[in-house]
Amino acid sequence: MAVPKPQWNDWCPGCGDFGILNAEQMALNELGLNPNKVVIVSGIGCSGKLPHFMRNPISGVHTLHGRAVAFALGIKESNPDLEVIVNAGDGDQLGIGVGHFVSIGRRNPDITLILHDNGVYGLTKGQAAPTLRKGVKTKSLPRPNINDNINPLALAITSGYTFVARSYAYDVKHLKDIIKAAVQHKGLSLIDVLQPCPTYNDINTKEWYDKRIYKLDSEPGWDPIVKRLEEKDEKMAKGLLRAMEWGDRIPIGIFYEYNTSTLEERIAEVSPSYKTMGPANVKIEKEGKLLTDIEDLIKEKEV
Amino acid sequence: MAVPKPQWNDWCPGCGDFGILNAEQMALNELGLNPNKVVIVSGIGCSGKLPHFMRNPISGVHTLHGRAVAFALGIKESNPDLEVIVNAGDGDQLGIGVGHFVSIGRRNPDITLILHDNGVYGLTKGQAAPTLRKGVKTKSLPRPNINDNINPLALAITSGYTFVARSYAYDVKHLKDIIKAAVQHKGLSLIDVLQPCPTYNDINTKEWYDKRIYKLDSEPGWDPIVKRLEEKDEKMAKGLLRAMEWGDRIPIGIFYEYNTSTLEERIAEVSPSYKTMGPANVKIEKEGKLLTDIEDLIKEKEV
Amino acid sequence: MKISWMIGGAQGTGVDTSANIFGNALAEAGYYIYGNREYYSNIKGRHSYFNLTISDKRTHSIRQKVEILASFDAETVFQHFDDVTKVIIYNTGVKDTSIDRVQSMEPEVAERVKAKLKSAGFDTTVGGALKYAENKGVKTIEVNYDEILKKVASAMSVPLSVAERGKNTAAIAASYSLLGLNRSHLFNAIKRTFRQETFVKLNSLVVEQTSVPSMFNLNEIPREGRRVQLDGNTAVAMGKIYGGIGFQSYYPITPASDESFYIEEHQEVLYEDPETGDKRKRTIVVVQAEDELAAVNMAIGASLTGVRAATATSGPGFSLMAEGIGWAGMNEAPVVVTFYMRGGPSTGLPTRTSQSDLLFAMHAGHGEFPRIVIASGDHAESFADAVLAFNLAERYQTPVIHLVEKALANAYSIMDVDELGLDKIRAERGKILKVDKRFMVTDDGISPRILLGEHPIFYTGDEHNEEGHISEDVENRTTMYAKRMRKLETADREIPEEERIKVFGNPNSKIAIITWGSPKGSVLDAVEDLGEDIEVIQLRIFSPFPRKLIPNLLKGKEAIIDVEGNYEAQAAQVMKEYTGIEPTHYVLKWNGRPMGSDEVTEGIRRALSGERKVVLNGGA
Amino acid sequence: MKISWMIGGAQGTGVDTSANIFGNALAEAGYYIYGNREYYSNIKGRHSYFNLTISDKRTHSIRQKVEILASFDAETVFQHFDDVTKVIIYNTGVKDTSIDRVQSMEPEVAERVKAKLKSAGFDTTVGGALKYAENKGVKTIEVNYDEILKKVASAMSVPLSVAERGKNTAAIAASYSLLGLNRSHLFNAIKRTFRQETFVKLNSLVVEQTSVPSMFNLNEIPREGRRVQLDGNTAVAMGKIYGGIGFQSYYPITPASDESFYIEEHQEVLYEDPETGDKRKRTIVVVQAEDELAAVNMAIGASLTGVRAATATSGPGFSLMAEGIGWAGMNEAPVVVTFYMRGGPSTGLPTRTSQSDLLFAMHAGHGEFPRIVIASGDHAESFADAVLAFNLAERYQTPVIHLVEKALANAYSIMDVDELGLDKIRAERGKILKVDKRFMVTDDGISPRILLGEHPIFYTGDEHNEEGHISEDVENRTTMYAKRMRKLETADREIPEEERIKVFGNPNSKIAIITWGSPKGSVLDAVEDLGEDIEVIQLRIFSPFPRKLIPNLLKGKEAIIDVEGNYEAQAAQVMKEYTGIEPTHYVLKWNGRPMGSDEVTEGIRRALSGERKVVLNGGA
Ligand SMILES: Cc1ncc(C[n+]2csc(CCOP(=O)(O)OP(=O)(O)O)c2C)c(N)n1
Ligand SMILES: Cc1ncc(C[n+]2csc(CCOP(=O)(O)OP(=O)(O)O)c2C)c(N)n1
Ligand code: SF4
Ligand code: SF4
Ligand SMILES: [Mg+2]
Ligand SMILES: [Mg+2]
Repeated sequence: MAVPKPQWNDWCPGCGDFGILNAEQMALNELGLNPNKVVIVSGIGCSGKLPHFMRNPISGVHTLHGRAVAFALGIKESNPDLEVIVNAGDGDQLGIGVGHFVSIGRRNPDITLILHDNGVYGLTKGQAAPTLRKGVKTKSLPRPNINDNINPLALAITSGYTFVARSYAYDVKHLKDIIKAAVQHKGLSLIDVLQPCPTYNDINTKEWYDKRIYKLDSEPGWDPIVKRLEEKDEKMAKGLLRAMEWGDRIPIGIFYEYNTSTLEERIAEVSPSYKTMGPANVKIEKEGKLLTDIEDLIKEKEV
Repeated sequence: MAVPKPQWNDWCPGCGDFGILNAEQMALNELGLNPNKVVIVSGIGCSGKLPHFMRNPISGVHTLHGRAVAFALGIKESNPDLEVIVNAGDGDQLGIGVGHFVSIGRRNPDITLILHDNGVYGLTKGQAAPTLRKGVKTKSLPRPNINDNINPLALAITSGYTFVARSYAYDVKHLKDIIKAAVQHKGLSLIDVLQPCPTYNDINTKEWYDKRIYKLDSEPGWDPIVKRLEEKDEKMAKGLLRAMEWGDRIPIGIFYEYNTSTLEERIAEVSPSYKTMGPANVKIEKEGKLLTDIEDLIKEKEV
Repeated sequence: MKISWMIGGAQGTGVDTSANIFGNALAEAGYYIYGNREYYSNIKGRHSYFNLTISDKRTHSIRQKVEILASFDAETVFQHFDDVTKVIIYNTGVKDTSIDRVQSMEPEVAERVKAKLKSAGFDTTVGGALKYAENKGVKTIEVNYDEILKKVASAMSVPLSVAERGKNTAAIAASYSLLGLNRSHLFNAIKRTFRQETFVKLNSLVVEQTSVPSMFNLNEIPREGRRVQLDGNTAVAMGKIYGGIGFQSYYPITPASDESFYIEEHQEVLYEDPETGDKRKRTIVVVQAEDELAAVNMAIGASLTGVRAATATSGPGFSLMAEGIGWAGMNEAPVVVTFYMRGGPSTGLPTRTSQSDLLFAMHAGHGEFPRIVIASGDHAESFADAVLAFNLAERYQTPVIHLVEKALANAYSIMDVDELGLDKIRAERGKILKVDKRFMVTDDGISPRILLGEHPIFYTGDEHNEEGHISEDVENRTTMYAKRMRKLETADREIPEEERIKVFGNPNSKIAIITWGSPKGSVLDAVEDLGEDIEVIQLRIFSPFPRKLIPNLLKGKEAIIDVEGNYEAQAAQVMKEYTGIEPTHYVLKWNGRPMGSDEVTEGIRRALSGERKVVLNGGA
Repeated sequence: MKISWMIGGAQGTGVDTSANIFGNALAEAGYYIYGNREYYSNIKGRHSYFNLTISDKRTHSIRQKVEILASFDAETVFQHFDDVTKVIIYNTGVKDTSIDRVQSMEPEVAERVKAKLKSAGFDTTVGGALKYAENKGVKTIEVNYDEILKKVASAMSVPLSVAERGKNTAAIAASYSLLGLNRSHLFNAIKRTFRQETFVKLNSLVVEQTSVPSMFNLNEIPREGRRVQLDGNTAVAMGKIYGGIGFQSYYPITPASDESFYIEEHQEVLYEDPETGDKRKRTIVVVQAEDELAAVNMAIGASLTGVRAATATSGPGFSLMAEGIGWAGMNEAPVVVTFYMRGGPSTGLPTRTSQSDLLFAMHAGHGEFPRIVIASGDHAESFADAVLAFNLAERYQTPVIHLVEKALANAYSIMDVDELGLDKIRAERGKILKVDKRFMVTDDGISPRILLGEHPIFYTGDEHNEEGHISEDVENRTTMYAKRMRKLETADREIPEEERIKVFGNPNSKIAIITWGSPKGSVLDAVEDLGEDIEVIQLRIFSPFPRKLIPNLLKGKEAIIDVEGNYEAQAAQVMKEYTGIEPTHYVLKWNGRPMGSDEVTEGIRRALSGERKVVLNGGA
């Protein structure tokens, strides 16, 4: 069977999304995952087209605006052998999809969420995204933004994500390494990728970021990993405080990491057959004959 | 014109909602608000019925599951003279409605949100609400909850609420005072009310809470109010850390307070006529003749 | 032989359980039962009741008028005294209770009852209502519940408050005595119901202490074969499990969520290994989603991995699923949405029935794509249709909406296991093939399905080419769009029209009734009671609509009576749209209560004597 | 006199602006214009084009075949060369470009073009395509854009990259010369368009540098009265503002959001004080919501305060509004939802047109409630219907869905200001009264409306009594439900059926065309071109449907041709449901492009010569 060719990439020249695409391709290659088992789920926006542009032979599920994580969860829990990565826009995931963003935090599935944080609704021509700060007036806004912004990292930490990081679209190597770490993390990972949108965001540009960004792992003593349950609150608080840093200095790197049971493990705990006889592992019929035996269920209802 | 009588109250005997109802009535009475100008907006759930049970002659808008704050915002910005209070369930506001919960945090309208935090979906017979902790098995769950919980206070602080407090349904006086403070606060207030549900939540009962709850304002040195912009991050972090406290000791009181421009003020800043000639203040026609003058708009399009 | 029985009491006091025990006992005694549960959108305190038809033959409906009313509180008497034809069992302790003291009664209802009693010259107490009934020839039987429970409390040395939980049991024990049947079945039913020994004992003691003289002299009926007691939620859940479901997502909502709880409780099911033939367990993943948008999209995601995936909801949740259903339509993802209809619009009457969502179900979601819509008419169909829904979803790679009403979800039938037709039900999984092009254009519109995880593949809600990449080309658009729509035409060709409807009665009759969903049972029972020569056509698959068969069947009829549970006569609208045929008469009901067969009998009579539109309003 | 002109180029290079300047100049010269914009769901790089009809009379449609194609890139030539009848203007610099180098072209399109050129014996370069056209008698005109821009750059001492922005202007300047009109209008249009003096100068210089010989010899036409250039988004926005809107919420979506931006930019509008007659400013609140669920519910909340409130969206957003619309139906809240139809299902073709959401709009939301559905057929109607929508929403206290297509939203008309009929438009606010009972049962179903803030009042999405408190009583249910539904019957009685449709042409003709929305313009222009005696019926209000008038109008027709932009012939389905009448022929199109009047002409011809279903596929 031939593998579908990638689609022609129609992002604007200079878009930060190219950096994300490259880093993601490199990360997947370096991780050596079986391409049949990699599924990239995306929302709607410029960012949402990413799977169609991937040159690696993976599968892509380009879903609905804001709903990518719901699709991703259905895919992952039905077939936990799949490596599921979500690419979502900031409007997509923190505007219309912020409910799912918060809710999936309670579940800790083994999914990686890559957020294209460009401060704008790119594909609908540059309205303010929830990540845009108050008072900022980007090109296509009639007046400065009157709303405060969502801090994706703080929201993720508060919502229960177990790996919370930030990277930068033009630092492809850093981003690639963070993606690899996030994919390898067992549990729900967020990567907030600072992604310049040269077409609509004339404030948070490459030049603007380049002089502000610094790396957390070059900060002496920075250790975001929870090693004992007792230090969880403290590490969360540290991660949160650091996540609030924005202005002359903008940190990238890992803000918080905590290893705990994943949703898949929690399901297997209550239903042990999940491990070997999960939904995607069973053939439900043989030549038209259904193979599930409901005799016990009928007995329960027998009168 | 006669005022509609309240409806017969059909909450279960002993329900914490009675405490919220009483405290809310008392607070409104003590604040001496004009009843014509008070609108209680609610979602769907046991909690959602509250406006129908109010003995004060206010208006009630019993909306859709999860959507109360959206209705509330439309009401408030159309007619800022109204005092708008939202009563929402924890499933309502932090399950299906959590997207709106987070999003309204960016806007800071002068609205008070009272959260009925009972850990369960009451009206649909006791499923786990997003506030229920992992591992907890309340009466009607087939097995212990496999999801982590949302911390309403932490989520509110992270989302930009400018008054964040917690109270307890059976401490009617404390709750009443907190409601008064929240209503008087200019901006968006959250009150997370610990509300025992004797019918479905047999874990977080009155007895359970009674021995754990303590008041923040009796803690020496506790001062949640941001007085200068520079102390904002620090006060937020303190509020967050305190919000994480749960177990043998559970704090109630004000966790965070910050006075900044409200949405209504922000609108008036960009559109000064809003103050006196806002939507609900104008009569748009006279004997069928429309009074808006679009001559300027036509001129712009003239060719 | 048919007897209708009703028990009422405040929500949360066990009315439900006792009606189940009662039916269970009667089933053991050889009777068939159809029972319907009514309750407010309330947890404790509002009036709830259960209405049962007891029959020596399989029966499919309740009646509005009941022979026996078993009550223990005042409100039950006030709500139902005028609907009883033979016996009212009541509690000594409430005889003097005035209606003004029954706060849980809605003011409009209380006012109406008061007016009725006053105008008939009775006082507005329970006693007055009983006199009113007696006046009409109804026998009233007093039971001293308080005394019985006191005795039981002291015999078991438990506080009275604990013994009080046996109140319902006293009511069913009295009813059982009245029927004249051997109590052993009742004791057995109690044993089957309660897990804790104390409660078995307590309730058995209550039965022993309660006695009224027999009036109906029923006999035990010899039984053949196995029987089950199935409510609609359970029937669908069991059907889904049997049909091989792997993933179910839901957000709690009445009256849908009990289906999901059932699946969750039976998350590990037995399964026959196709290779070895061994029995082993398999896991069904059940996710309580954060909302219905997530629920439907999770299920669609799951379906892409090749798993049979479904969700269940009712009106408000379905409204939120419209966008997801459209994605499934565009991406040819087989997903099943079980749609439990309740009273709308909006929150409406959340715990009451309706058939008001047919048109919405047929058109939900923007844009054009094949929507398959099935409506079950009884509990056995609910079971089988759950499998059919999966089969059609996979054969035509499109969302299937399975309509069930609250009136089936919260009603139960006692039926023979054979009626489920387990051996006849087959799985059809459609084209699952390995080819290059997931969306290959084919004559029948059906493309080969490739599963996520087997091979790289693309999905997108945008218009796409055969490979699943976005395409805005005009040629591709016209072709792919038509390809998708052609699947409905293929389904229309392949699914025999005879299987999309059911026809009962004499095809040569001059009168036909068109109906669908739960009213089917009431109509069939009504036609039997009427004894008239009437053909009944039950519509089961609305999309693709049986547009050729219906005109044939209706040709030459003098009267076509449409019976359905909504205001707009929605099924009739659909029929008119597809066939141009309009009913001559309508029997409609939209008050949230199921149609009683007696009401329908009356409705048909009125229609046949010339009323163009009969509006039913039975129930409390 | 009509000339069709097209300009194309990569998205983001200013095609849009130049088409506006061109139209603007022509308008000053006395011409009417109808122009349509096509673009990919893409920000930069994909092919976009603008198609204009230039006419001495008011005109309402584009044609697929154009007399003049103004191009500067290679893709424009490849996409459109076969649709040109007279002249192609092209860029010297791209003549040798091979189609294989045009990556932005979708592979399926490129393949088709290549096959066409090859089979005609031409090579697959721009030059080959031009030869192909020349072979068919098309004149090709070479313009050396690069040289022109170099000259301008040096004259203005700006870098070439800045001068490059004038490429489009060269294309329109060439076109303008070709038409033979006085360039002063073009200079004026440039002045009106650019705010910065440099750009005015730059573009004027480009015009001066570009010259081709006149071919069409157009003359200036004397103008009377004022004219405006209105696209659909602006027309609706202006209509809403004129109609007194106080609150608009939206979530960004193509092609709806430009309406909201317009209102936001004009958030403070002039207003005549009803007491003093003074002019002062008033504020319209515009909220960019977090999603469409919030958007619709915010608007409904606003409407409860007595404010005219609306939202605007397209398919995906509308799918998310179904639940909110039901709440408005249940609570009798007047809210207007402007629904811009684009290609579905799902994300579909987000920037292309469709008429595929009619049935969904008519049935959106679970449960039964009166839904009023209006569909505008042109830009002037879009303006007036925005007010009508508010009037009907308030008169009948129910949600009104106003359908507009992408083909109107992103198209513009040049029309006389008089056509807007400002003086004829009146406000009707319905019953706003002070009484005790918000939901009082009345004969016409319309209750007195009390505004939040005036008096304590209750709303709930649950079934409620006259006071707005929850009620589950059967009598109340039957009554309140019927009361709400009666409003649609009242509307059906009160709104003259003649106002729900528009009829054009000879009523005694044997042929009738049924159409709605933007195809109306194409049909009218086609009928004129055909010169045949055909009656055209435009459906404007679908709910309540003009069920009595339509059969009268269609009586005795020999042919009824349904022309609409979807696969299922949705308007015809609705007509059949309400009247039993079915069209005899269909002319349908679902490829996402608007109907060209020439295509429709051909479609009607084919229909009349016996094709039952003609599928149009014009456009690129
Ligand atoms: C339900 C729904 N509402 C609105 C849209 C329109 N829409 C398409 S892309 C987009 C925003 C994209 O912004 P973002 O998520 O930040 O992605 P970006 O383009 O910036 O990568 C919107 C609102 C939609 N597709 N679906
Ligand atoms: C869209 C939608 N989905 C589901 C429901 C069903 N529903 C009614 S109340 C409720 C949950 C109530 O829980 P919560 O918000 O915690 O309120 P409580 O009853 O505990 O006060 C649900 C899920 C609904 N009404 N609407
Ligand atoms: S609009 Fe912005 S985000 Fe979208 S492709 Fe262009 S540069 Fe990238
Ligand atoms: S179910 Fe719980 S929350 Fe609801 S009324 Fe009863 S006690 Fe209160
Ligand atoms: Mg973005
Ligand atoms: Mg709750």
